[in-house]
Amino acid sequence: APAGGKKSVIVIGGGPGGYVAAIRAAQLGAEVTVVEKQYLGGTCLNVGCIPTKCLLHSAELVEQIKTQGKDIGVEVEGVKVNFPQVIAHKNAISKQLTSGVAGLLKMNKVKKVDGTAKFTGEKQLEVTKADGSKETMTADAIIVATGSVNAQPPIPGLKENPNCIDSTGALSLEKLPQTMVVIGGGVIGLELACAYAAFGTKITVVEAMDHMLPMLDGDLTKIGVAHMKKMGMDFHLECPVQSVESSPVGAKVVCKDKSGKTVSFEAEKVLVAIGRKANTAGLDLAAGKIDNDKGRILVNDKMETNVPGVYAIGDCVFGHAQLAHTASAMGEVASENICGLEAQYCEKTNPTCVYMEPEAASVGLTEEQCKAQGIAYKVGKFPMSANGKALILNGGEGLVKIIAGAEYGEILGMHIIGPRATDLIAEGALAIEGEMTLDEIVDTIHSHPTVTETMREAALNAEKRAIHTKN
Amino acid sequence: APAGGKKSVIVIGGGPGGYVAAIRAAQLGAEVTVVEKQYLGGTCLNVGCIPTKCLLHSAELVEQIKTQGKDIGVEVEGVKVNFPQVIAHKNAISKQLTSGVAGLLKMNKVKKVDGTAKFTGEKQLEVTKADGSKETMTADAIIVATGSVNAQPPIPGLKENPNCIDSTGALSLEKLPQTMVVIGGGVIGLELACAYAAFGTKITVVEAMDHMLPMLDGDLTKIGVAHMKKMGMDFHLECPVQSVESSPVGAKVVCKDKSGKTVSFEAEKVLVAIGRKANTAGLDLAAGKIDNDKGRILVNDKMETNVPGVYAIGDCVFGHAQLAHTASAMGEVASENICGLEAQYCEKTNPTCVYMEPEAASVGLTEEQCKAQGIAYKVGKFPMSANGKALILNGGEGLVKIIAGAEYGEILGMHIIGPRATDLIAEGALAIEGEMTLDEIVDTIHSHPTVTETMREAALNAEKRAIHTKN
Amino acid sequence: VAAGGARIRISPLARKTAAKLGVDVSGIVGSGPSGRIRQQDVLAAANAPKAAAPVAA
Ligand SMILES: Cc1cc2nc3c(=O)[nH]c(=O)nc-3n(C[C@H](O)[C@H](O)[C@H](O)COP(=O)(O)OP(=O)(O)OC[C@H]3O[C@@H](n4cnc5c(N)ncnc54)[C@H](O)[C@@H]3O)c2cc1C
Ligand SMILES: Cc1cc2nc3c(=O)[nH]c(=O)nc-3n(C[C@H](O)[C@H](O)[C@H](O)COP(=O)(O)OP(=O)(O)OC[C@H]3O[C@@H](n4cnc5c(N)ncnc54)[C@H](O)[C@@H]3O)c2cc1C
Repeated sequence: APAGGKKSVIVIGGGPGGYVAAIRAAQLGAEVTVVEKQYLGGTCLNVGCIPTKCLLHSAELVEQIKTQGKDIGVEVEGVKVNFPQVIAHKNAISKQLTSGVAGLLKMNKVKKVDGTAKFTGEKQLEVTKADGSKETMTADAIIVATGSVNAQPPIPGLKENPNCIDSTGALSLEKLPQTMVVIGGGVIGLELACAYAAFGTKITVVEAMDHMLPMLDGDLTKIGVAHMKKMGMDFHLECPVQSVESSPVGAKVVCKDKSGKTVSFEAEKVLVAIGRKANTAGLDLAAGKIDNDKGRILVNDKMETNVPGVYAIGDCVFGHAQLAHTASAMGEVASENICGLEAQYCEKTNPTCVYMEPEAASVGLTEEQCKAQGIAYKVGKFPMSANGKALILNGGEGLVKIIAGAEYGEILGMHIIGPRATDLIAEGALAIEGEMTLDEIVDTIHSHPTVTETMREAALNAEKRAIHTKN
Repeated sequence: APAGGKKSVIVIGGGPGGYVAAIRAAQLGAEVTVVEKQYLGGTCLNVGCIPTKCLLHSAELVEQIKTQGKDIGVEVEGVKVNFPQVIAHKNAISKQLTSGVAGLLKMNKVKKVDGTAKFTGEKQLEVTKADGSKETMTADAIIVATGSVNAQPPIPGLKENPNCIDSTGALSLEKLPQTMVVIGGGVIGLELACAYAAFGTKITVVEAMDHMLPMLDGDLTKIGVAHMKKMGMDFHLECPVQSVESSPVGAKVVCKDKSGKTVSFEAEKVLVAIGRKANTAGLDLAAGKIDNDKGRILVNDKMETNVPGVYAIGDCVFGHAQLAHTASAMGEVASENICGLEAQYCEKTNPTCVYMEPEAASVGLTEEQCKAQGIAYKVGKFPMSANGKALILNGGEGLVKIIAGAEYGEILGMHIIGPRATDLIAEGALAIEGEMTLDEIVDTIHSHPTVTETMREAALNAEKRAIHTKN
Repeated sequence: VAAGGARIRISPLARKTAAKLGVDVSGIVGSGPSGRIRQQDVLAAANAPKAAAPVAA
């Protein structure tokens, strides 16, 4: 242990969970080491959140030019997607942000070790460094933040086919594919599908379940899917993949459709996006005696594992949404607890965002969840088409939905699809955090013309007194 | 008075103050008549908020193509602004929204009279209708919501020159001017200047004061002005206009510069944007015995004038920001008081937005105001350049600044310049409404990657514990 | 949660102010939306004559 009563902390993994935990612990006076085997910023900055949003930003500009340009008086002669430049720009942004993280670690005097850590005993680590040398390490506290990796389903023929790629592959293609089959209608698959569809790739989505984006309120999904269809994407639900065969085009995805008939879809690339799994296979959790569920580490709300002094956060833990801000929030909680503060991870203000066109975001309970939990609630809705700013931004596509307690009107959930939804959701999250009611949203002046006016109108609608729509 | 104990209400003016008041009163059971002399939606929907934002939306697309396109891999061959189409699109949006308002009034059974109202006595009106006929009218309550009109400064030569236009003129030009001098560096002048600069007009702004956008925090203005300079706009501060002369180009604006030297600027059009004045000249406030300050009606926080049963709201009243959402909020307050509820207009959550590039928005107290009022405060700042989403959206231009009470950390003010600022400000307004402190903003999970992360970081910075910047 | 188990609606600023001033908030009727206790209500209670103040638990 370091001198002067300082706590020593080792963080395994430098993603948004790990690097945030490291900085927070350093702020609180700990001597911190981050062990990272590949890249600072983890999945999020290198092959996750940020890269996808870069592609989507390019995609949005293409879409806006094509669908709005003429109408709003901005005329161009042909839009060309310079796909290698899309990827180069994405790489530049990633690099800027990951060097930023490196700078932050340095500024906070966090030590960085390039290497792969694994447990050799309780609270005992062995780190294999880049040059092959090994070092045994321990500390007053260890935070496991090794994140997740793409899951590969056991579909016959998939692994062998080089045209079957995962999200990481889809973020570093060298040329734009003409056709793509996306296996899985979750957020990662659909965000990438939206980007490629805008660039001109013909997209076919196949999904085993009977609906997509299961984390979203059904009303939101409906609007999002309608938009994607308008963009030219094809959807096949209840259509589980049976196998992948080779094809002169690239790959052939063979499915069984609703009626039990075999159907198949050929494409240059097949994007496999069926989910992510905790990245703990190489950690030897057994040696570390860390309880886990199929590799997902079990933690309490202080982010403690069963082993005293060993914490786990982010995508590698069991039972929480795999999101960057979740990982970061857990990271702060772990470090605060290690450094003598009292902190609990609380999920109730945690939003989920989907960066499709239009954006969607959700926080708190859905109607479905209220029903399941037997909570008496009321709903307020407001369409984006009745909001001036949304009309200007995207033609008014979208909806806000507020769920509030039946008796006191406390905000239980907020669900938005429409322009800027991923930023609008912060108001809902803050309302939940502050146990605010519909009254407080109503009493807050929402400026004109902004998309946020829809939030107040939805709150008014829940009380049957919206101004700009029928109640 | 109508049967069944219903209150009768006359609203003069169908702008965002008047039509909202009318709908609210109707919801509460009143029998409502709106007298409107020109167009439903008032300044806001016809020649104000919405039309400017339409032009700015077209302008943003042009700017984005020009400044970002190549870098993000979206290439076009030449951007052409089809200016008549920009204006046509603006007209279409205005029309859609004003017919929406007409529909809402009908749905709420509000009667509409096309005519001009004036007072002939205390609570006595005479309405001159479109066909020239006159009708005397009165009601249990009258709400004056006649708004404001552009002020014309007494500058020699200005009135006579047809190339000197006001904001209304600038929203319906038939062709794009090559050059424009903007007199006045307030929000209306600069928003229009930004739009025209993006379309390709060479803009020169002359301002009598030593700074622009006086309603904004100085740090925000600095960033906004730097951006406008990058767009090619020229600024001349402390440069009051002396006269306007005719010129073969269009008009010549003669000013006195800081050093007292006479300087002049020639342009095809001169936009006069020095402010707006209450539109009460034709109302005969004297006949109605309504107290006013140079035509601006005096009201209390229930929106009551000195005459019982006569209320006034929006741009025509004294002492408040002339904003559409202010007018609407006052409208709801007036109608609620008329219909037997208790309501007060409270300004503390009222945001101000500037739709320049990047957007700016502000709510609550500025540092300057805290100092002047002797309030002990702390400040948290966070640069947009350290936020992933802002980096993607606009290269990371901008800043968030939070002002909080020194002792308890309650949010006193929030000031944002950056992408989506006008929508982000809702979080600040809600925080002020709920008497929230920095802790609540910190405890609320802000999703990644969103621009809202900057708000939490700014709150953390106020406590010297931001993660993504130096504290 | 109040003694009777009923929820007390109070703003964060009011809660912090009450803690600092040692004001018992369970007897305060809030002036905010749905009876939410605001800082001004806590300050008023703190300045109220002692006899009128709710008996401390
Ligand atoms: C395509 C895609 C898009 C996404 N978009 C979003 C989004 O928009 N918003 C959102 O919130 N989330 C998004 N996510 C999820 C988000 O990326 C993750 O939730 C987040 O990165 C989890 O953070 P983490 O720190 O737990 O793990 P990771 O970011 O996965 O970081 C783990 C780090 O640990 C390192 N590591 C692993 N094992 C070891 C070891 N044994 N020794 C040393 N180092 C090790 C890894 O190299 C990695 O750097 C997306 C994910 C993907 C794949
Ligand atoms: C260019 C520009 C941009 C703006 N941008 C924004 C912005 O982005 N955000 C914002 O919040 N505000 C903005 N504003 C200000 C906003 O438009 C006004 O604050 C708002 O319209 C005021 O509403 P009102 O109902 O009080 O008055 P008005 O909208 O002016 O409506 C008054 C109505 O009363 C009618 N009327 C007047 N006299 C009589 C009479 N005697 N009899 C019958 N009818 C009468 C008029 O015809 C008019 O329809 C902008 C203004 C301008 C000029």
